[in-house]
Amino acid sequence: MPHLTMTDMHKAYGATKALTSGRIELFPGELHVIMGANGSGKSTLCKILAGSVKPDGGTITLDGRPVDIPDPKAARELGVSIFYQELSLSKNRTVAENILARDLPTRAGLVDRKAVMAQAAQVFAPFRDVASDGFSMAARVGDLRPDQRQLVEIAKTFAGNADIFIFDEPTSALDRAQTEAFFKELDRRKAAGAVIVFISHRMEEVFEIGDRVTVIRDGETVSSAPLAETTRDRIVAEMVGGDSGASVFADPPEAPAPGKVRLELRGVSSRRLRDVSLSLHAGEVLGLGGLHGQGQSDLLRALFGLEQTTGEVMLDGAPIALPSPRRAIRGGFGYISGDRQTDGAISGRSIFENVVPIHLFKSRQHILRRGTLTAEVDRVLQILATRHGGTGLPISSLSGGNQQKVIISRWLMDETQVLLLDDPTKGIDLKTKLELFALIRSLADKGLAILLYTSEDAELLANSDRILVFNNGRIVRELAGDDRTRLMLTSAAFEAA
Amino acid sequence: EEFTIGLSNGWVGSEWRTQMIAEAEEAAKAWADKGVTVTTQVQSANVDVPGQIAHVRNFISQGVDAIIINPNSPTAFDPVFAEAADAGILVIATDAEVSSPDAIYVGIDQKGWAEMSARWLAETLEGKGTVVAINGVAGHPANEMRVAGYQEVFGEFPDIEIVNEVNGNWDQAQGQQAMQNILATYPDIDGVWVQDGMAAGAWRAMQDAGRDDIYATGEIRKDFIDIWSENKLKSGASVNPPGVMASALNVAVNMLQGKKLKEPATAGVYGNALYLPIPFISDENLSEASQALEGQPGYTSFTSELSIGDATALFE
Amino acid sequence: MTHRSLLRTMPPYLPVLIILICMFALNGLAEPNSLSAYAIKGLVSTYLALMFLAVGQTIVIFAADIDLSVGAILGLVNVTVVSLMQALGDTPGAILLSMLLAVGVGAACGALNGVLVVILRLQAIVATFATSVLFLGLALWVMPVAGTPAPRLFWRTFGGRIMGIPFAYFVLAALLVLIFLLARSRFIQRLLTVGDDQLAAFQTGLPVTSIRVRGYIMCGVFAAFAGLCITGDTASGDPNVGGLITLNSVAAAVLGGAALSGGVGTLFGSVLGALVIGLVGSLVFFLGTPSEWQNLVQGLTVLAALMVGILFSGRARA
Amino acid sequence: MSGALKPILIAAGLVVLLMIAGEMVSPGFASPEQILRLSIVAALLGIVAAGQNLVILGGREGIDLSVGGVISLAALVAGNVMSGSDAGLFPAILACIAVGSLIGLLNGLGVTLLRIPPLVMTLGMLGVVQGLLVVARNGIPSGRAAPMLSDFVSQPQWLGLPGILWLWLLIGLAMAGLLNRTVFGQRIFSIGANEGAARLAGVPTRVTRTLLYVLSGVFSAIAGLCILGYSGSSFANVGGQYMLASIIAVVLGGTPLSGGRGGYTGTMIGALLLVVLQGLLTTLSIDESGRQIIFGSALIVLLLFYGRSSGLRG
Ligand SMILES: Nc1ncnc2c1ncn2[C@@H]1O[C@H](COP(=O)(O)OP(=O)(O)OP(=O)(O)O)[C@@H](O)[C@H]1O
Ligand SMILES: Nc1ncnc2c1ncn2[C@@H]1O[C@H](COP(=O)(O)OP(=O)(O)OP(=O)(O)O)[C@@H](O)[C@H]1O
Ligand SMILES: [Mg+2]
Ligand SMILES: [Mg+2]
Repeated sequence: MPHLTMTDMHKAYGATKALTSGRIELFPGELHVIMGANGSGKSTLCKILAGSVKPDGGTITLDGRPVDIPDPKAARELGVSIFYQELSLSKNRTVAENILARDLPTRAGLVDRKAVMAQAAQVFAPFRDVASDGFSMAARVGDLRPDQRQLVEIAKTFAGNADIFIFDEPTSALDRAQTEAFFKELDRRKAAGAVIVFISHRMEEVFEIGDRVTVIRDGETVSSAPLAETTRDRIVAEMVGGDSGASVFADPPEAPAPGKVRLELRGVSSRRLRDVSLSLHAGEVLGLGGLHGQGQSDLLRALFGLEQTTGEVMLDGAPIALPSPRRAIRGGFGYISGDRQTDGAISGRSIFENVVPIHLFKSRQHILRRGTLTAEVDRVLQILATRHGGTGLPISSLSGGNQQKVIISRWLMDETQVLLLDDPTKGIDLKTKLELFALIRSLADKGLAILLYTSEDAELLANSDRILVFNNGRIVRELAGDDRTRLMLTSAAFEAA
Repeated sequence: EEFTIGLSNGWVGSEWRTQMIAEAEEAAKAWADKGVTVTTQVQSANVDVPGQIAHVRNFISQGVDAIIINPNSPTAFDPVFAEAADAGILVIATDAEVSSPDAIYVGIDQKGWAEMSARWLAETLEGKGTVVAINGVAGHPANEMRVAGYQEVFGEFPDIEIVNEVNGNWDQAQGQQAMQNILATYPDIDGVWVQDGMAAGAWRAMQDAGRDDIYATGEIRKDFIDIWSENKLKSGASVNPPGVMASALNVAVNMLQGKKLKEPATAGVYGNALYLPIPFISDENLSEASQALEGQPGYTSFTSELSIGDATALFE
Repeated sequence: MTHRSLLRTMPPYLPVLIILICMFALNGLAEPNSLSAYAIKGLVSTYLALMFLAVGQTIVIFAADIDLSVGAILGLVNVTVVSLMQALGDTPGAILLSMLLAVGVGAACGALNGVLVVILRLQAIVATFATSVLFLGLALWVMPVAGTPAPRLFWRTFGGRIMGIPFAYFVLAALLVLIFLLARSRFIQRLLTVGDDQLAAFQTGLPVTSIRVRGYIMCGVFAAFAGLCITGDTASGDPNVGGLITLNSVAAAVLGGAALSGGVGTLFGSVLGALVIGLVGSLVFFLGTPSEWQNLVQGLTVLAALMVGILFSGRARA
Repeated sequence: MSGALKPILIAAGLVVLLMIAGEMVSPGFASPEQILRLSIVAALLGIVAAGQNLVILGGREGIDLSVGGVISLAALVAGNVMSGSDAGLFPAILACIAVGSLIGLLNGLGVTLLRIPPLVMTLGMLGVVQGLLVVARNGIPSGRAAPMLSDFVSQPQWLGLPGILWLWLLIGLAMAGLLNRTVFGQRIFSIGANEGAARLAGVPTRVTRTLLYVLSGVFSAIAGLCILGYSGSSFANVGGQYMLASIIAVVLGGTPLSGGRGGYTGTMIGALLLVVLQGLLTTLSIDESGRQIIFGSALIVLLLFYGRSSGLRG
């Protein structure tokens, strides 16, 4: 008998049907993977179970009894603990306070600070060795790196008593070592009889640790099977609902004929960068690799005027200064971050308004010509096959993947010379990723120079012409041609560490 | 002889208060002719009651000889005035009466002030008609004393009916807006009893509406008196002169010199008041008021004060 | 220890403490008597009300809310307690009962704010402004004109001494103990978590609604304490007594290091902030500022102090 | 569009309802002249609220508590410059706008460069401006409004309407144009919705936000000028009552304080609604305590129609 079942769950946000027929059965001691394209309703299903989203209908039964989960507190009392995709941390509180936020230990009615530290440290113990520098139980969460924050959210999920753990994309910012420590802890919990629900867009991880997979498409559960009995291609086929098509994880591309040098860096340093020199050719996709947070994002942000640097940056042979994003945009740089909520979406405003700002800035217009602009907006949205219900609707009505397409479209309205991609596919489904990398390649073919950072090694290998491996703010190795293998990448990343 | 006198003003939102302080400082200087050095220490800021209590305590710390205060509350200063008295400091309130037995009040009788103009209005209307009143801040003691004053007077005239009483918070624009609304809903009123700066606003609303048939009380700033003379308004105004603080200062110096009042200050609701005469401006003496204000800025109020001689005459 | 981490580990109320010490020093230089036992006691008893109010305001600010009705609550409590004492008589028992009832009035006002802002989800700034109008109306209804005296026993006690120590110091000590305990309570910790990121706190499983409502009630209770202090120091009822004090309570909280965006600050800092606001006027006077310039200098000083506080704490957090 | 229209329609409906109620309680309340006069008062508030509206739309807790101080200072300066003569009107307008934009600029720089929260910055600035007023009143005599200015505000001019109502209408159109038809308008909304993302999308966030405060100062100054015309002479603290009223007008008009959403048309109706409500209360013959209780409760009820933030649970 399943420990918990959800049947016929549905939920609509206005006109958006987030979930039409969600169904899942969870057995004790299993690691249950949920897969689905962006916006298919995975998070919605999980949040309903965690009590933070109120379903429009459907039944949940626990050990055969129907249960009602009115709020997260109730879910917790039923033994359900969740890792939120967007995290649920208080950035001004300490790591320890966050981990135990639900139930701070008290003594004589007052919060017992020593006990808070000790208990939190105990919960965090499995990840202590992979949390790396700047981390302590007393650190303010707002001062941590994204991967460290994910670790805190993981520890917070494990804190207290629960026997159903839901992890909604917990590894999207973790490096390999951190992921492994996490998986080890999952194994331990599983062995103790816990149910684990796991969402990830990384196929390898899924096959590495999953027992069972449920696939959701367009808000509907389409299949559920033991992982041993299915294949990667079948899952992809079920997710996209058609043929599986090509794969993002193809072999490295042929090296193109190198164009002229577009961007050249000499001895660029900043708070996290040390003496970075590189040259990027027109038509080239230059990958930035290495462990997480070794300066890759910092380089991209610095080139977009977001960080102070020393050293020389030359564009088409002429030195340029990049004091601000506006200067960078004028200089021909474009920047796309995977962190949509803070860096991308102008939330609450329309799709139209989210596409036009770069164009308006570059064209130095002051009057808004809606008619002409709308046609342009439609054109660029089509290049990426963005699914939307009208450019007047708020961008928040779209799924994560489609929001990202809208944000990318910004840079397609006018000519851009150098595109800076900062983990642009974070939390984006396979199909969309494919479309995106195809677009990136076609942009490169048109002469754009592209700097690509992604947290997934397979993606990096499959889409870069050359790869610069970073360690501690420095470039430690360049991989080109046949060197671009998983083995070389991993060993280069670790060798200096 | 040398005396230090602290002046406390808890509200700077009107020109009347500025003039009050300036005249008091002038009056202090005038004592030099009599061979008395009077130094003033001034604290004048927008403060609430605690803030003004702090004024008094600062003066006590400084060791002044007397404190003259235009108080933000009638009763709230009882404890702190007791502290001042313990320190041997003379406390005089002006403009608004205080309940403290440790202080005396030197200023006009606010109730009498209202009675005077209400009587003018009632008599001008020949004892019959409908009137409205536009008052200051509800709950403020000076306002409530004034309200009691006009209500008492109008009560004496059975044919005068008060149809509405509204509050304009001593704000000229609010007075104007209130009058505007009153004119729309009580088009047949005969008279308006209105206080201070709000009178200028009320008159402006009446002029905008072309209603020159209504009688209304006026105010004492030069701006208004000019309009009054130019347009021959049907108005009368009792005067609360900004010189009250100067008068209080002149009384204070005499008391500091150890003199005794011929008639002790026992008037008023709290039995500690020394009331000053209240001038009245009507058509009869309007030109004199105009002349007195000749050449002054528009916001200057018609004033009067007890001269040093007048004040000294009150003492044995 | 680096410069940045030093800034980060310093107590959040350090800037305001330094400002306060500087102000005391300047005051003492300009007028030595302003540091006399009498003057200090006067300062404390005058600004106890603002300190309580600032603590109440800080509690709601912790949860990223705000309460613009605290001054009106203080006024309502002031007239209520004086009217009650008049009605119930001036025996110690009656006075205590009146005080208790008045605190209940404060709590009820806070509860109304909580219901409107948290449960009915009105925007805090405008909703609490609306309730402040309502509370002022109620205060005027309870006491149409300022002036009813409080019983002698009540204000004599407040203004007097016990074992040679001014009573105001006992109240201050009680306030400090109270905030020491509150700061370590689970309630305040949860309030801070809610203020930090409300959605995250809800998703974590905290009862966000009840925490915020309780914050408003607590604020109302502190406003009532403030009302009692003002009644003790003024010995009378005045419906308009809370005029300027609301915005001062916000300024005191900000000076003390609380962020209006919630989740940051200390109650102790706000107490210091209240003292700074209280001292500014005196300082400006004692430094011999001409009367017509006093307001400007005071305004500039407060603005500068606010900026210094924010720049320091902002730097530390950045 | 219909979503944005709803609060405006509610507010407009409430205005009509209040007028009808007013006419029933005190006949004459809805007479054409009275409507005209209430509109003039609403226009004064509405002009202040235009600046307040912009600052609020720009988000990041945008709010301008210094408007009252700016109004008073502008009225003082303008009255002094024109001192009752039509010839002085034009220089007075310039002087007043200079004063307003200077204070607005300081507010804006404090908020953007020093990152002081707007509530704190503008509250502090209010204290400074009030202090400045005391100093200035001692130094310069306040003057009278030019006759032309007074007529502009209170005498019927074109098509039976006083100039100020035309000015308000013009400001309404200009604001609609600015917000919906210009790039600057887009930028206001985008910094209000997500400043960080807007900056990465090429929006000059600091410049834009600073300009909003400058504009707020300018609108307050213009309102100060008009209020001088309305009351004939400048007096201390003319602007005091506009600080919270302007915020309420914006909120009643359907612009939430969180920014990034809303517009000015609703604010105009919000200003009208507030003025009609206050006017109606004035004409009721009841105690002041009753008026305050009714006013407070009515505001609460009105706020229940809008401005409700969304719940946490989707
Ligand atoms: N709060 C919300 N308001 C409006 N629409 C929403 C909201 N939350 C989710 N949606 C919509 O519901 C749909 C399902 O979203 P959900 O987050 O469950 O997708 P997901 O499968 O988790 O996608 P991803 O892989 O991108 O995280 C999407 O179209 C999304 O835009
Ligand atoms: N929100 C912000 N947070 C931090 N720094 C900012 C912010 N907005 C702007 N800046 C910085 O302030 C400076 C001026 O920014 P602004 O956006 O006004 O650019 P700009 O001067 O208009 O650009 P350009 O000169 O290219 O037109 C730049 O150094 C920019 O990096
Ligand atoms: Mg999701
Ligand atoms: Mg620029």
